[in-house]
Amino acid sequence: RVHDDAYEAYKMDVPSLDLEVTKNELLKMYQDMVAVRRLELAADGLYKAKKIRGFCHLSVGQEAVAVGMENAIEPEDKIITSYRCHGLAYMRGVAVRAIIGELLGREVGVSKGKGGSMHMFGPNFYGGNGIVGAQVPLGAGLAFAQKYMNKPNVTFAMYGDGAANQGQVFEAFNMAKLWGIPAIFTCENNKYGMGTSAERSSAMTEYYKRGQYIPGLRVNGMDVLAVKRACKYLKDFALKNQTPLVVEFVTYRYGGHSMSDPGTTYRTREEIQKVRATKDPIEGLKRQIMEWGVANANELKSLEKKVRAFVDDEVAAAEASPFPEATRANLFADIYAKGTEPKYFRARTELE
Amino acid sequence: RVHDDAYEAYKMDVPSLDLEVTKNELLKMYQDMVAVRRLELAADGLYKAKKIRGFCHLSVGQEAVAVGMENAIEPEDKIITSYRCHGLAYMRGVAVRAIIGELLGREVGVSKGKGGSMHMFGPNFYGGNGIVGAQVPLGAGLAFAQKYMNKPNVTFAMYGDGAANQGQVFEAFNMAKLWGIPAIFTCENNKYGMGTSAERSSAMTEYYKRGQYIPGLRVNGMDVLAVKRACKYLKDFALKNQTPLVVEFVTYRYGGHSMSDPGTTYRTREEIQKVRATKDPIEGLKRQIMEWGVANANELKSLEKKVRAFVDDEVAAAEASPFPEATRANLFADIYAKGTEPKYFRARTELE
Amino acid sequence: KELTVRDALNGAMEEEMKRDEKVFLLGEEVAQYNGAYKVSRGLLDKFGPKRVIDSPITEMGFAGLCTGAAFAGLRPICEFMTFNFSMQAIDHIINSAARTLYMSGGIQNCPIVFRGPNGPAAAVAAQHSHHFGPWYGSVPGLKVLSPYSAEDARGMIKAAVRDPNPVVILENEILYGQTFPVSEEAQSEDFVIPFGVAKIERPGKDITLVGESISVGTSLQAADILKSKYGVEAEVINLRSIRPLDIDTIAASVKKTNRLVTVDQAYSSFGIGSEICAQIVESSAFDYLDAPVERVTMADVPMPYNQSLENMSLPNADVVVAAAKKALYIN
Amino acid sequence: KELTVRDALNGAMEEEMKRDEKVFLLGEEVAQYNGAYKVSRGLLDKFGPKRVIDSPITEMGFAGLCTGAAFAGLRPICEFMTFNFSMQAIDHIINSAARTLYMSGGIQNCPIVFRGPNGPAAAVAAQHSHHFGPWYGSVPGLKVLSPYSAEDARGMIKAAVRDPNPVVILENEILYGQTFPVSEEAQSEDFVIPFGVAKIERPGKDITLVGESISVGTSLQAADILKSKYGVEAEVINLRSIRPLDIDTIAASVKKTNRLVTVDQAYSSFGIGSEICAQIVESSAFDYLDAPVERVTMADVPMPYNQSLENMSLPNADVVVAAAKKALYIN
Ligand SMILES: Cc1ncc(C[n+]2csc(CCOP(=O)(O)OP(=O)(O)O)c2C)c(N)n1
Ligand SMILES: Cc1ncc(C[n+]2csc(CCOP(=O)(O)OP(=O)(O)O)c2C)c(N)n1
Ligand SMILES: [Mg+2]
Ligand SMILES: [Mg+2]
Repeated sequence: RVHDDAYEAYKMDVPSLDLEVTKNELLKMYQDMVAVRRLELAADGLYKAKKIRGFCHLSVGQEAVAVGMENAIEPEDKIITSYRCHGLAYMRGVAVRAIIGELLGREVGVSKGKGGSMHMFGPNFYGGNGIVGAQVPLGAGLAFAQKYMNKPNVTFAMYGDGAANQGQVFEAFNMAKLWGIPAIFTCENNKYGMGTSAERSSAMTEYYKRGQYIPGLRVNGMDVLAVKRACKYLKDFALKNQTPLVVEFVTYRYGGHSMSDPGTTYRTREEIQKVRATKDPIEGLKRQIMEWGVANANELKSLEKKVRAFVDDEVAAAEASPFPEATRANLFADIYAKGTEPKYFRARTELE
Repeated sequence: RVHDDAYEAYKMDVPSLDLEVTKNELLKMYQDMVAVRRLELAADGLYKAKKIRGFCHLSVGQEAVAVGMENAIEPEDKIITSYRCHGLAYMRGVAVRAIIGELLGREVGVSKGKGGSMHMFGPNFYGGNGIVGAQVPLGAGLAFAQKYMNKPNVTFAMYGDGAANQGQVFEAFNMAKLWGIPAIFTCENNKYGMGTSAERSSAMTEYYKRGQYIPGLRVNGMDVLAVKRACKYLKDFALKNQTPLVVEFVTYRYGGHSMSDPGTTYRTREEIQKVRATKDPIEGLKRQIMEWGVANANELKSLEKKVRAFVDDEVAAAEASPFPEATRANLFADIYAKGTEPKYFRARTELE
Repeated sequence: KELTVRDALNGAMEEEMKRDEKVFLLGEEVAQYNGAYKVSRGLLDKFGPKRVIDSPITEMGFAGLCTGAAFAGLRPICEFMTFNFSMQAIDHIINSAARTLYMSGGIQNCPIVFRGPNGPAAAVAAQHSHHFGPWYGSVPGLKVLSPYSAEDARGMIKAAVRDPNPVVILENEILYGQTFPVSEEAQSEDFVIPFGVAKIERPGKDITLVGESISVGTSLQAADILKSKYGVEAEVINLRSIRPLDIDTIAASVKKTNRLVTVDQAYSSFGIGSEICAQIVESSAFDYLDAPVERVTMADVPMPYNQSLENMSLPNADVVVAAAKKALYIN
Repeated sequence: KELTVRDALNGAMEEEMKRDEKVFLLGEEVAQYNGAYKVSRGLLDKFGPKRVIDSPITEMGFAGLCTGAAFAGLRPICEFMTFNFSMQAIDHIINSAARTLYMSGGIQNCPIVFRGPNGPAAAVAAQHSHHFGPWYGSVPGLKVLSPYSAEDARGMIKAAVRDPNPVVILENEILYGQTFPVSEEAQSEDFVIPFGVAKIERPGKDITLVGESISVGTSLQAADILKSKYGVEAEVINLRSIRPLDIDTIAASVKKTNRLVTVDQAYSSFGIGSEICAQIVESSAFDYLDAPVERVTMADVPMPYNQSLENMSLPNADVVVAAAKKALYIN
């Protein structure tokens, strides 16, 4: 059973709180969350070692969203998100070495090192987008295509509490509702944009209601079971009723907005500490698993060890892999689809 | 007293239906509406005579909005609207000859013939804007400035039912609400965009509610008294509460969207006829004026005659006035504020 | 056979929609209203509302939606009522459509066509007269086409719809109503115009005039005048492709004529003529130039409404002739 | 006195806000966070939330709001966290801010400054590396500035805030942290840099290098190498103003040196170098050119993240030296 206070609904019913979940599923989700966190912490370390450059946005604290979602849906459902995309890429099946490799700018990177932290793509995973809000109409388009092709699938179009004010989000709402598109607009409310709190950016912070004429659901995004249950429910609802939905996962990021932000100038250390201590998604699931007798502390510990070792090996493999060669061919590949390129690309001068 | 069914409110009270209005005010409004219609019909004729070129959007049928609004507010309040701007320009004090002169591309035109139908400006009237939706954040900015300068005034930022879906409208709502800006977001719902009915463009056609977290009011926009009463009420409310508001004037355009649209392919002639016969704003006020014994049919007729003669004279003056000379100086004036121009403007070639 | 540009566009879209179920048309007033400029006339009746879709007036949103649909494998034709309104949506055209293939290291392509009338029309003033050739033309990841004739229009729509990359087609409203002959070959269902290839519309030996879109017509008129008044044989090139730019054809012509005038309706600065000039200067044709390259462009002004000021802002045959005379040192 | 570009911008904004109550700063994270790149550090404390305003992430909306406020007589400084995001707001910059004065026949002016970091930074990939110089530079009604040094930054902010027209200031993130000397004169409260005037940063007689923004630094490095390795005296011009473009200063230099290399980080096509080249070809300096104009630009690629590919995409001193050698016919 999902916790009583996990949901708040708008123009729809809350999902039933009953949840059937096997032992293996529980352990799988635990494992997934541990893997995502380990992956992000590896990125954190590599960044501090100056092996990763530029932007790097971590999802530590928010693992339950990516993990609960993926454990509820099918591979054929689609997901699109913003730059905070490592955990989702992993859950959609991108190898750790391809994720870390991308951050390191290596050949093995999922985008051959051309995209970096913000731009990761995978099977039915459409990035990894750097322009705040742009991914929302893109996601509506993915769902439009699903409907056009009569697929029994939905798209989760994810955005932040800061992004939620972008006009194009409302434009996407309107089209999706008019045309009955099964897009699930997914607001990951982690309470802050960059340094701006939700209250200071948004005239209305009940993001699940901001579809106004679209049914919405608020979900405890720190509870992976609640997320999983909600995603299944929303998918079924959207498909059955051929309607978009808005879901708000209330969550929290432990770290700074990106690696250049200490994350402690616009909120107190106590606030962060309190969330960590009382709401951590990994700790929360651990408690449940033990309560339900699915596994004991030792078993979980050894599972964790295994996962960490796996992630660490992948990271090492990424670090050992080569950089793409700095050739004209590599530089100009992938601008156009293979075989359809213009005959000439200009480098910095016509000499090169 | 305003008609019982003139208002529908959202998150606010409807204004009291009592209205104090002098005989002179009633006659003034009657005169204004007749003048606006005459002006538009003159434009219609000149267009058909090929003296006006390009776009030309008329407001025939919608006169009560411009007239009711202006008769409720102060000159220091601000108005901004879209391309359908002739009536508003007139009400804000732009001379008929300057409006018609603009349409004719004459020197005497309010914008010296440089803007044409869509771009007319006047005292505290900020156009006349051709990009659907853009005027809404601009209007929020005008109101922002009023608040910044501690002025006891508001801005009416006007947009259509089609424009109401533009994302930047929602961005403006959000900022206005966050910062307590006295902008009155004013949706002129004339039921159609170009050829798209409100139902087909808008997932929710209760435009007065689309501020969601902003109070709203729906007003019978065919009733000039209801419009006048509403505008005063809204202005007072916005200033007192330092809040934006959304108002929807339900109205109707009799003609095509622009001169190139016959206006009868996406709606029936009967529909248009019915509105004309039962809801015409000029006829409506005439009935009230006679009912209340303010003036009789003959008196109104002679008033009309006078107004028409006045408009016709102005039109004739506009037609008699010269075109701007086709000189380099005229072409390149007004790109930058006088005295701050770059030293050189390039024409079509460096020879010219 | 003769066709207007409007009918050429319409027919080509119809054929491509028949050919591939994944092709759909979305834009403002494209369906029930048959298009603001009637380019999509009849398509709703033929293909129904699933594939011919009236959009709300939300350019950023629907350009993004179409781009997402292309990511998912559909082949959207996204119409802007005029390209002016693409200014609200340009972030999706550049950052979402043009850049994603590269950012994904080749994983995620985006087969989409953005099209609509571009540049100055008649008497529509500053906000409705922007020419987007240089802006879109500067962006790697895009292909940018600019049709002049009915054949151009037909072959470009087909090439664009079948291409796996984002393609921008900059049409011209004034040309919609103009009639052009259409060859047997161009009537084929599989007639495509190759990207990056300009067309010599009129051969000549004394001077090269490069026109873009409606300015090809202006250049042809100028060529007539140059011939009849001065006995000058101008070679007129229809640029056709703004990105990639076919500098080879222009350079070959310049090597023959030793003189170059460019004609387009974009602003001069950072404009089409500027780029052609810069590439010619860099090319082997530079040494063949017997006179400076002359650029004929839109004047440096927000388009005025008044007719005579508007006339002063746009290239016409006389201005092109004057520029050509300068390059030819004719007084 | 020495200042970083960051501090120069900060100080100039502070002084202008003190000078005129109508000046306010609005943008994302400009207030409580002190600016994403700390350019506005301390301004909230000094001027309070009425005049230093954190905006929601709604570029189109807040650019429009600022433009409206300028219509009403305020003097907004509208900061884009980076200019990349101005792509969502560009319609207001062009259609609302730049064109309204003309469309109103001179009635409605718009005294506003749009500023923020522009162009490539470091390792931020394709969506965060767009250089807007050519796009904004093409539009009549705008003035477009591009500071290199701390003096530039200081004088341009002041000139822009005091100008009654919309001004775009394209800063560079990498330069924010660089330190430059600031002359006595430039420390004056009323120090303004004139629009449309380039600056000779280093005089020379053998070749002209025109740099824009950070590429001025690249050009200066190249000039050092040219001098030490080849004994070549390069004249380095800091472009400073993209619109209007100071072709006179460049032409005068070319008449002296007979050779020209342009250096900037925008795309080459329809780019800064293209325009300079085209105007030089049209100018009286054309006949003085002893070699074709060389353009050094951003490579024609959506900026890659990987460091060595990124390095291949951006001009550096070696590439400039190579281009200069070509123009000088040095092997
Ligand atoms: C259009 C645009 N504006 C601004 C930015 C800079 N920016 C990147 S992330 C961010 C904050 C977004 O906050 P939120 O949507 O809450 O997502 P979170 O980072 O919390 O996941 C900002 C302002 C951007 N990338 N794109
Ligand atoms: C951004 C933009 N998109 C499209 C257009 C073309 N257009 C002009 S008016 C119009 C319809 C607007 O309808 P509505 O907002 O209801 O206003 P009304 O004309 O009914 O007053 C359209 C699509 C435009 N001018 N700007
Ligand atoms: Mg957030
Ligand atoms: Mg309407």
